[in-house]
Amino acid sequence: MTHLASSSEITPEVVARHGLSPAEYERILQILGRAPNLVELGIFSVMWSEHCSYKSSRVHLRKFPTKGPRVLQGPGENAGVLDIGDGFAVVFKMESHNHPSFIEPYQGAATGVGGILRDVFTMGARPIASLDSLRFGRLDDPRQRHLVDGVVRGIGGYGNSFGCPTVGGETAFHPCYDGNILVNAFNLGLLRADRIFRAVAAGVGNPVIYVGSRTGRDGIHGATMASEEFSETSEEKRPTVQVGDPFTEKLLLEACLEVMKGDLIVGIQDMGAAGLTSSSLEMASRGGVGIEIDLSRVPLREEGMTPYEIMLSESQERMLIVARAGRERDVEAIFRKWDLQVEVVGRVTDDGLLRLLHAGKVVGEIPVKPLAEEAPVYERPMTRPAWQDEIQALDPDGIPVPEDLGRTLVDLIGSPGLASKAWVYRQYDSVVRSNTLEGPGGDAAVIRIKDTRKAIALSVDCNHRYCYLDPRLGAALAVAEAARNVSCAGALPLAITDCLNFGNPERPEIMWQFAECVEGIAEACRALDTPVVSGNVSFYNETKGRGIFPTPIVAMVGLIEDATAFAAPFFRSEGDLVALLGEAPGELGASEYLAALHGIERGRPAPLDWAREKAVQAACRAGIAARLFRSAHDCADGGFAVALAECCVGGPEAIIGAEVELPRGSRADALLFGEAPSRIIVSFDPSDRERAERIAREAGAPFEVIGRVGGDRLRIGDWIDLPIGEIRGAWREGLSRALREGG
Amino acid sequence: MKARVIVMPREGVLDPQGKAIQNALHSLGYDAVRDLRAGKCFEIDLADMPRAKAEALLHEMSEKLLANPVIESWKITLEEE
Amino acid sequence: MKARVIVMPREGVLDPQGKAIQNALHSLGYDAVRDLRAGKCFEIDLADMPRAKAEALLHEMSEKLLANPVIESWKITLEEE
Amino acid sequence: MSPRSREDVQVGVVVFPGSCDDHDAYHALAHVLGVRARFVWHKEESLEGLDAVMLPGGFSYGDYLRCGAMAKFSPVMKAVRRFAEAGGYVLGTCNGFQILCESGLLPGALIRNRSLRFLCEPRQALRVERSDTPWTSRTEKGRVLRIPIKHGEGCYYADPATLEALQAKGQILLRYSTPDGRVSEDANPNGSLLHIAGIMNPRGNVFGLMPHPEHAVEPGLGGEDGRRILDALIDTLLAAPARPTPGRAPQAASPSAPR
Ligand SMILES: Nc1ncnc2c1ncn2[C@@H]1O[C@H](COP(=O)(O)OP(=O)(O)O)[C@@H](O)[C@H]1O
Ligand SMILES: [Mg+2]
Repeated sequence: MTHLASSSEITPEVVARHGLSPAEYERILQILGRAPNLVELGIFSVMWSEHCSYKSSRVHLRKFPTKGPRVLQGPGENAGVLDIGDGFAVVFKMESHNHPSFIEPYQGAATGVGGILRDVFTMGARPIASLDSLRFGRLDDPRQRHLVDGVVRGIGGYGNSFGCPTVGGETAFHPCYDGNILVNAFNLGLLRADRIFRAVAAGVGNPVIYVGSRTGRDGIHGATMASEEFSETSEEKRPTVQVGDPFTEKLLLEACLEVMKGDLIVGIQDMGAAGLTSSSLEMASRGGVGIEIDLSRVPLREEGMTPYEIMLSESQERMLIVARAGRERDVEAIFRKWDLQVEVVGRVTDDGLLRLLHAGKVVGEIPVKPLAEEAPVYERPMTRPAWQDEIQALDPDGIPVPEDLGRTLVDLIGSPGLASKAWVYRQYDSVVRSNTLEGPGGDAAVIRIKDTRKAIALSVDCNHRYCYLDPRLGAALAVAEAARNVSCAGALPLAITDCLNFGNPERPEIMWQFAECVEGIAEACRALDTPVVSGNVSFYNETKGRGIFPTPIVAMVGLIEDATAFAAPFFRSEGDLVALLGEAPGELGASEYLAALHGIERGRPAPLDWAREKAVQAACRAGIAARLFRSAHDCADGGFAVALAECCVGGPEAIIGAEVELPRGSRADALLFGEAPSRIIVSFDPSDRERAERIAREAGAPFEVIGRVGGDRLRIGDWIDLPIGEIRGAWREGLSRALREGG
Repeated sequence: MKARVIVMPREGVLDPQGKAIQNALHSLGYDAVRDLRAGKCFEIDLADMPRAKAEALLHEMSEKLLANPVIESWKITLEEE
Repeated sequence: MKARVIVMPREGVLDPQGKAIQNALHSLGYDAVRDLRAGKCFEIDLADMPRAKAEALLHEMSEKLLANPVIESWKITLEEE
Repeated sequence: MSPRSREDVQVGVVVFPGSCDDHDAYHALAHVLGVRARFVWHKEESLEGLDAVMLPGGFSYGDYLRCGAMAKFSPVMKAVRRFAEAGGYVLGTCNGFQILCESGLLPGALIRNRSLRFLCEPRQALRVERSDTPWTSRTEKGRVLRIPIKHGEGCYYADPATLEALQAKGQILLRYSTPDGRVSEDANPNGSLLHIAGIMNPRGNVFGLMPHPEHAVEPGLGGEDGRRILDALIDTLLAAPARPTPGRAPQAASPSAPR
């Protein structure tokens, strides 16, 4: 194999430039029994990058509960799959595209959406709902406003053209994201439970087929870029930016679904990060076989591309298929019909090697199994930060209660983080596919499943401040909030996917935050019986040594058995009674109120009582299923007062006031704006009061009627009394004003 | 004075728009089209100033706003007076 | 041979994009910009043929596909060889 | 033979590569309104057996040039033109409207929204301008319909003479309005001239609109106001004298035909 031994080019510098440590390089030498050539080194480099190998996170992720009666596919495939009955299953996953979006917001976000869509339709599902979770820095910086604009356009530009509705998400701002924005895209698809496709190669001699767009020099080493900190030089190092082509993706979707209808293919995998490299290796590794690919047959967009470039290109809108021998023509005909590239580039072999040919020569040969199984796994050192105790200490006595609490409410609800996100989601098609029972604007999006009585409810959540102040509790609260949001739509929470965004894992403090957050999610998922079926880790969200707050984003998928019974998030009728499920203990720590109005990010989030949380959610679902509750909305950022105000002004049209009393007990600002979990505001017809009380009692949830819907003012005790129009104005305009004027 | 800034996708950057238009032209029978790239054109009316200054200004504006330097390059032409 | 087709909104047709860019330039302090119109540019590589024929072809392609005559006008330039 | 019952009515839904609301149109027609729907692939050249054709929303051929610019050359559009010339009913929603304008089957053009942003408004208010047409007979002049819009290029533009003709001939069927039926700049979501949301041709058999009636046919999913338009079309088809056969032009349906 002399042709493979031309390794004089592999100097220690070249190894380092590929992000491989000397120890990792040693391991490569052992696996190959010789020095790699450049193509092979490139392949190891991307496969063993943090992004592809999960080498720092793997030991922790094992703690997640991943099984359950409905789980048809847990983590490890392109996306997780849940059985929803009636012969249907849903496929979903979330993924980050943080670094590319910072460099080129439109294309970065667009290709992020493209990537997650492919993950879902690779499994045979038609994508039916997208969510997007976004974090930006301070809006007084024009660069951030430009990023917001580009990211939102990019998500819309791709999703709208592709024809999958974007039905919800979250948008938050904090200085910790100034140098590292977060763009996490979620997608959910629908398929028949007995028609799941997997990314596996099998059947020696079966053809390996390349389909989709041509390969260009896009994003070479994107995966390694996503595994490094930003620095001054990353501007120069940047690869050709990937440009999304949603039209081709849409054709690819239709063609793939058509191919999957017949008995034509064995396995299929999208070419995501690390393109042809990871798709071929992962398929071979799952099938326990080898794959031989002739790179001369890969359709190229540019002339003179080398095997190295072809293997590492991250051009979008491509897939790799292992077809049944003899069915090549049928596969080709379908992709041609959709005007896509289709080329038999190789075949499945029995020697367990990934063998690459180019111009008649072998240009690379790697044993598949060791590359996957002997990939490095690190138990990185962890330390609880020295400052953790300090930031958890809070002395409320030093914080004055504002004189004008009405003014405080208006200021809070008009701040970009709490104001309406309509500016964002109005740029997304939320209705295409005719399933959107509840679009963006409420607690959870609700998507009906045609041909059944069912609907799916979706919510994506995370409070980054909670996670900074107490990573374990904060992450658990993210799961609890996502579940609560889904329960507010009347849905039973079933399972989650997550996207864990953190700083540099080589720093022990970051690794501690990560491990704590994973524990928190695991604990919450066990408590709520909602397994983790898929997920994604994004490390190195750090610029010049400054990391983001730990930001484990959680997306919950819930099921509504009878889609005709679900509640609106907003008050609907004058005269309805308002009740609080749960209690108002009045805790100030970690609140948006402290951060936004007093500039204090300290204390601890209010503790979670799982029994209470579950009881409150169960009562809410039962009240909705019994068609008692006309509205249900949880108390989250901004606490009780903000939630109540949203019930009044959040509806698409009519706005409606309310009058409520809160039991006194603690200081007024804590009662109004404290962020204790496990609370839901519901409304119902007065004649249903006793039934409502009974439902809450049976579920074991605290329940208190606190007031009544009606009028054109919002009154809370003798603290707040405001015309509803004033609140509405601040809430509606808050975000667009900040984007226009900054700050 | 009249100026024109033409902004085109950089070499090597995927140009789905150009590709789609080229395909459409081919299917209309315009086979003489060997390649097509699609970009933007800005026609600008500028207050009178020395040519060198105008050019510098146009470059600055292109870099800052008219083009996206990560994926696009630009050309400037100033009309002769 | 290389050709360029520039497609601009017709006089009098709304050009919200041009206006928005002009406003943005003003807010960045580029007050020398008196007017700005935004259009498209197509750079075309054409098989060799007589100039007159190439021009006719480009006009045809523009009228049929590259521009919408209801709202847009176009200009053609052929590179000197 | 004109269809006798709803189940006999055959409506074609054209599928261009890049169409997105084709499935929605099919669903509305076949599963909600109870007529027979058939997908028509963009390479088909015949519309035989169809009573009406719908050009759905989406991004035909990616819409990378101008919306609808490439679709107008597809084989199916030649057939649609012949179908329309023979008096067949053609409905274009959103991208379909853009294609009809690009193809010259309707006057004017749709350009980028004034805001330069894509806009999705699930409950856009639209004022009905006349009810004596094949498309609006199930509603009344002045009534406000709530129908979703979602587009980036929906700003209707035409030169002054064309606008005048549209008004003079009563071709404007829907305008953007406030929920109580007032037409104003503030209520205009995209900057359309004369607040135009939908127009028909003088003969009345071709109707294009930016809103999506097919997305407003079920309670709980955008309301049922879109039904009024689709049901009116179905009424018209049930009353029509014959299925249009291109080449042998049947009597044109007059927009002011008594109903
Ligand atoms: N980036 C976004 N994309 C789509 N919808 C969004 C986005 N950001 C916020 N939303 C929507 O705005 C509403 C309010 O969001 P949020 O305050 O995060 O809700 P909650 O507190 O109930 O989780 C939700 O319906 C959410 O889906
Ligand atoms: Mg909520």
